[in-house]
Amino acid sequence: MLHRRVYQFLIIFALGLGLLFAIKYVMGLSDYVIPSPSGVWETGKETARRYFGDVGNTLGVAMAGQVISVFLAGFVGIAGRRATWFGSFIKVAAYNVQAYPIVALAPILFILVGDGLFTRLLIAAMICYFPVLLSVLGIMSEPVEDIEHFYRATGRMRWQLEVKIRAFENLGKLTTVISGSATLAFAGTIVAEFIAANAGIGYSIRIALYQSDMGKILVALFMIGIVLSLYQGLLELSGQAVRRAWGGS
Amino acid sequence: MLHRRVYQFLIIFALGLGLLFAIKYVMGLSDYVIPSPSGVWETGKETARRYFGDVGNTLGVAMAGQVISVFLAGFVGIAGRRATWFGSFIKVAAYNVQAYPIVALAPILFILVGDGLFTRLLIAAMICYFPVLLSVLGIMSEPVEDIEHFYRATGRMRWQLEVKIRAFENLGKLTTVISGSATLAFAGTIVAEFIAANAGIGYSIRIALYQSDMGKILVALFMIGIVLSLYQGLLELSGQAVRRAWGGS
Amino acid sequence: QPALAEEEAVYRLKWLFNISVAGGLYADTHGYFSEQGLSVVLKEGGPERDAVRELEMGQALFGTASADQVIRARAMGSPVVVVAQLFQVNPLQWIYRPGELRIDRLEDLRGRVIGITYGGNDETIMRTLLAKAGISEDEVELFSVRYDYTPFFQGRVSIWPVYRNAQGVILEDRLGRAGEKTAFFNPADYGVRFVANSVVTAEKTAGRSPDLVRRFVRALLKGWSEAMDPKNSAETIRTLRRFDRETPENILSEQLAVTRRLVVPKDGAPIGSIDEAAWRQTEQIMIEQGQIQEAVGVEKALRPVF
Amino acid sequence: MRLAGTNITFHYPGAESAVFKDFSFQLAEPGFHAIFGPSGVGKTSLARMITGDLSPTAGKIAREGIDTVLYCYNLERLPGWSSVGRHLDRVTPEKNVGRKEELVSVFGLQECMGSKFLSLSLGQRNRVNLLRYLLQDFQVLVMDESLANVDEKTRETILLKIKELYPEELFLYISHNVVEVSKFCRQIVVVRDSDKKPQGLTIRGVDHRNDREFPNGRLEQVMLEIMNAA
Amino acid sequence: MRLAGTNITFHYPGAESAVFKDFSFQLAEPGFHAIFGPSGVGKTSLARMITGDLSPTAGKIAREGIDTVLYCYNLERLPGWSSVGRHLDRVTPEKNVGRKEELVSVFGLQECMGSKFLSLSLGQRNRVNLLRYLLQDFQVLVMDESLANVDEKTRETILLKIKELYPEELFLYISHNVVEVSKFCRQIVVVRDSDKKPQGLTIRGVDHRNDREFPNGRLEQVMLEIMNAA
Ligand SMILES: Nc1ncnc2c1ncn2[C@@H]1O[C@H](COP(=O)(O)OP(=O)(O)OP(=O)(O)O)[C@@H](O)[C@H]1O
Ligand SMILES: Nc1ncnc2c1ncn2[C@@H]1O[C@H](COP(=O)(O)OP(=O)(O)OP(=O)(O)O)[C@@H](O)[C@H]1O
Ligand SMILES: [Mg+2]
Ligand SMILES: [Mg+2]
Repeated sequence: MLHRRVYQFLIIFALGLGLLFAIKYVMGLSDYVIPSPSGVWETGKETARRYFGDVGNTLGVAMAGQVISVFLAGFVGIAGRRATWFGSFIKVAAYNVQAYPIVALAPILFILVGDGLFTRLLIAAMICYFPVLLSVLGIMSEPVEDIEHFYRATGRMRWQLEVKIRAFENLGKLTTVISGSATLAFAGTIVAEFIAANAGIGYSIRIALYQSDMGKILVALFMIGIVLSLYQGLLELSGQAVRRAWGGS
Repeated sequence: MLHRRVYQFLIIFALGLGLLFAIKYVMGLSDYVIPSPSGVWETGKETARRYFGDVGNTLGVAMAGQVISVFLAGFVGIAGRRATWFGSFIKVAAYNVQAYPIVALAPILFILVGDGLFTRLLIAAMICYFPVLLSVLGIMSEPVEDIEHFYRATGRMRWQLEVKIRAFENLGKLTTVISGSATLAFAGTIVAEFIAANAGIGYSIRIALYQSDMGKILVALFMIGIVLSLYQGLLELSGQAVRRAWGGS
Repeated sequence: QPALAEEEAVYRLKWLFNISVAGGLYADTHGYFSEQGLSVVLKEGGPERDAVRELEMGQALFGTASADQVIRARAMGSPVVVVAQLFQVNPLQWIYRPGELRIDRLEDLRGRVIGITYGGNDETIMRTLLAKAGISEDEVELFSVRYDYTPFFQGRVSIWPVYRNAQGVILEDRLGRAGEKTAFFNPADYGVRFVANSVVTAEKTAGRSPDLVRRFVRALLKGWSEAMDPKNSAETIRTLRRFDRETPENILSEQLAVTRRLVVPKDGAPIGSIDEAAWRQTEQIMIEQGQIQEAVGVEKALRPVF
Repeated sequence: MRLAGTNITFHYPGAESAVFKDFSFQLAEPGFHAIFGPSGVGKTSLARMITGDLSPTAGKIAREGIDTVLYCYNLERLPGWSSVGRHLDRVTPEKNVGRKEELVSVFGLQECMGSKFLSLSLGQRNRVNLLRYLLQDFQVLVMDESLANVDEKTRETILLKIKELYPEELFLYISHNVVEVSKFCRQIVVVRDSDKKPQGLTIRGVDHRNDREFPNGRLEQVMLEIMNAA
Repeated sequence: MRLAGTNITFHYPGAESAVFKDFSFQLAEPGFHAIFGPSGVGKTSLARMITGDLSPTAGKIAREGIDTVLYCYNLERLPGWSSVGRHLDRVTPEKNVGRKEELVSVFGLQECMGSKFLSLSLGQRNRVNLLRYLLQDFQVLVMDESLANVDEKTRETILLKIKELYPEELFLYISHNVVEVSKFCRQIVVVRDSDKKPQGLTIRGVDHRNDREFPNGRLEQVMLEIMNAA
């Protein structure tokens, strides 16, 4: 399954590259607009190692960011699942913070927490948490009557139990969203690096962009794709393992 | 319900502002780091009308982007719901495209589709579609045995029906995610405007950032928050209406 | 009378509508393009925009690009040529608080926290300056600059790169109102003349439609000349206000004054003159800094229209 | 202890006709009682009114000397993450642990304790679910087809055991099995179509117990009465 | 037409003991047959093997002259977006429209046609679900407690009607009601504990029909046989 993901990614990337090169040759564009295959190859040989390291660095932050964001989403989703005033308040807050473009928040963030790893983590988590939150909210606000009735009737219902029941009944959906959100954490970390860091692949992309070096960007995208496909695949496998272990369907 | 959202937003915004001002006075920061309350008020009076118009402009694009992204997510989610080679391929493609930071893709996008409203829409849709996709994938890949059995046993199952059944059974979750994704469409549009447009609140934020005018940014955030709260509230109301009309629980 | 069929041309700017594109806006609003039988669409630029690419893609006919961009594009075989040079002095300079430090000599940079945009041409320029002063990288602290100025505002960074004529004026004003003095560190004062914005077009356009190019450049430079003319100050500011609503009038007028100093050649040469020596130096710096592998013969790309 | 409904009218919002019109019943003593009637007549609805989940459109339900009314039904599920045995352990009050052991064996569920709920047969699910309710504190327990998917022999054993163990509680047993209802129940509230008058009739059943002689002939008589009523 | 299982062994993965050990049965004629046995003995599992949803660990199921085996059970639901009537219209083949009308009335479902499935009572849901299966093409229909929540009178009417309308088809009725099974079924496959030998016994039932005299005394005999077998 893992290797399938990787070669499927290779196919997709090859298709994308092919399209770009086709445009290049059909329109007769210079290497500045779209680098030549050999140019990309050369750039690749030069930068692949470095970029691979950068992506690794980014992956580390993304993973941490994802963990934070899943907890955050769980927390907000659980707090905001009820149709009460407080639930609605939490949701309004969560939604609004999300709507603010990170670039606009960045200055405020810098003032509040400075720059560095923490900001990077925070931005990654902020970008990643919201989609998870939406799913958690959807799942957590729908009762599972057949199971919950007993607990409610006998006065045994606690919020933890309610959350556990609903999570368990929607384990497949939750693991899909959580493992899928890895992608978002990744993208979020890259954005964070782009606007706020001095390390990671986002930072390298920024420099490549400033130098209008499309070849480097393509190499970076390739590295991101490969690493993400692997990480994503691993997450899905562990999602399945969780489902098996918890005895869900 | 709508007005509750709005005043809750006001409370949150006031809290945020209060925090900023507190930091300002505690740390003795000058007006150019964090503007004074009166400065923000002055800026507000000057720019509020204009920014409100900008946010309206952005909202229009965000709405269109959201519609596109919901369709896109539906399409990809339905195509990718099965555990087949093709399903997995679609998913790998969708996940990878998502992982690429928009800033890195932007130059390529500009080459392929030029600038203008279309790029703005495309970026907004790309940012918004993925979280919806994750939910759609989660929901669409889980059979509803009790209902589907009959159709499968009698050879009546078509993919449209399967999709309809699963969507209906998860209507609450879907409407939560879709109405929540408005937020993402909004954020996505702002990002798109930030890097690719010459209209909308994202564009104004960019100018304000460039001028390092925190006051203007705060006013912009305020406008975004108000409009988003309203839009979000309306979407939720219509989500409820859909659920009622379709006879879901 | 309006020409029957005006030729259409897209002009991709380097940045948003602001003081740095004053001449283009002036030419546009005062009908100088129409006078030349042209219908020009000015499009705003930004960091993700690249006029050189758009020339090749056919999405724009003219553009504004920085010298390093042009040289890099030439190095990669892009058929771009320079038809006019807008800034005689590079507006990219560093702001600092003279109360906190003095910069009279390059050596004064030693030990400072200096803001640079990694990958940007301020990095190239600063590294050249440091090399020139014999300051090694571990004798200063380079700070990666982003969208916002907070680190400078908070005093964590003492020298911060800005566009002298645009943000420079705004920051000067803002800090001034808080009672702080500001000064600017200009690399050109130390012999580093890295060329900034120029007007570019595709070789093909220059070769096949020299007349079109001539008319465009004539109109554009007329716009610049009029806009920079002190007697038109009020009119220039009025024009700018239509596009740049965010900047208050007093700031605009200061920006205009600064821009005038950067755009109008000191030696009485016409606005838009190409400073070939500066271009050669720019190319040389880029080679030294490893931005390009070898000389591209930049003079071949310079096609001054006048 | 008294559980009674007086002049109950009930109408589902949006439904055409009323489920209950001027319906009354009264159960004044603890014991094993039944609600009986054809499918769709309103038994579940009545039960939900008794528990308070539904409110009658008109009329009143009186609960005297009754603190807790529990309602259990045959579609309930146990959470899937732990085994049936662990679940029961968690929901059994300390004082009922002994009773739990006893019931598990009477219900024939010893072998299911290690299984997940999902891997039980329908009848096993029914029994597990009823069992956990019996271990709770209640004065009234409504069993809405709680044993519908259990075989007759097991069902009989279970009912007799319940009657033996819970002499002070009031049970409301909903089942479609006439014989069973007639044989085991003390009072049988027969619900009829809402246009019949009176809509409810209460019939005295055989109320068979382990410790009592089974009165011959009486069963057929009760069954006939019920049939006639319905 | 022949439906037979020979020496079936079946073991749920992970389960301790086998549900079936060397179990055989044979049904050689169409008609209304039953699978009977205590709760948890393996009736549903057997049914799922007959439909092919489960595969025996060892042994074989033979289906001769049988194209389509349908399986319906009491927990099925109809999609919630349309009324029961509309759903039935959509899934009824042209040629069976007349039959549909007839069955709706025999099943006592006329009043439910305009309702959503969710607002039906349990027994109404049972009936609606069975009804839609009866309108499909099949040679074998397994009814796994399909009428478990329906009252006896309605159930009887339904069973008699089915037998009248489907003389060529083979039904496998799973129910816990001994009387009913004895009275209406032709052959009754009694499933016993997997350590009994043989695990399966087939008993001939009364096979009562509308058009046949009810043989007095025969019913008690069959019931006794079944009880003894189980
Ligand atoms: N939520 C609802 N909305 C509208 N009508 C309903 C609803 N629930 C039940 N009904 C209708 O009310 C009537 C009584 O339903 P109820 O479930 O109480 O019957 P019941 O006696 O329990 O039947 P069964 O023995 O089949 O379970 C039925 O005709 C049913 O269709
Ligand atoms: N998925 C499963 N995994 C493990 N064991 C199972 C599974 N399904 C059923 N069993 C076990 O297999 C046995 C037979 O189950 P089955 O559902 O066939 O019984 P049944 O005869 O239909 O019972 P009932 O009358 O209660 O429906 C039971 O002991 C049950 O616990
Ligand atoms: Mg009922
Ligand atoms: Mg079963």
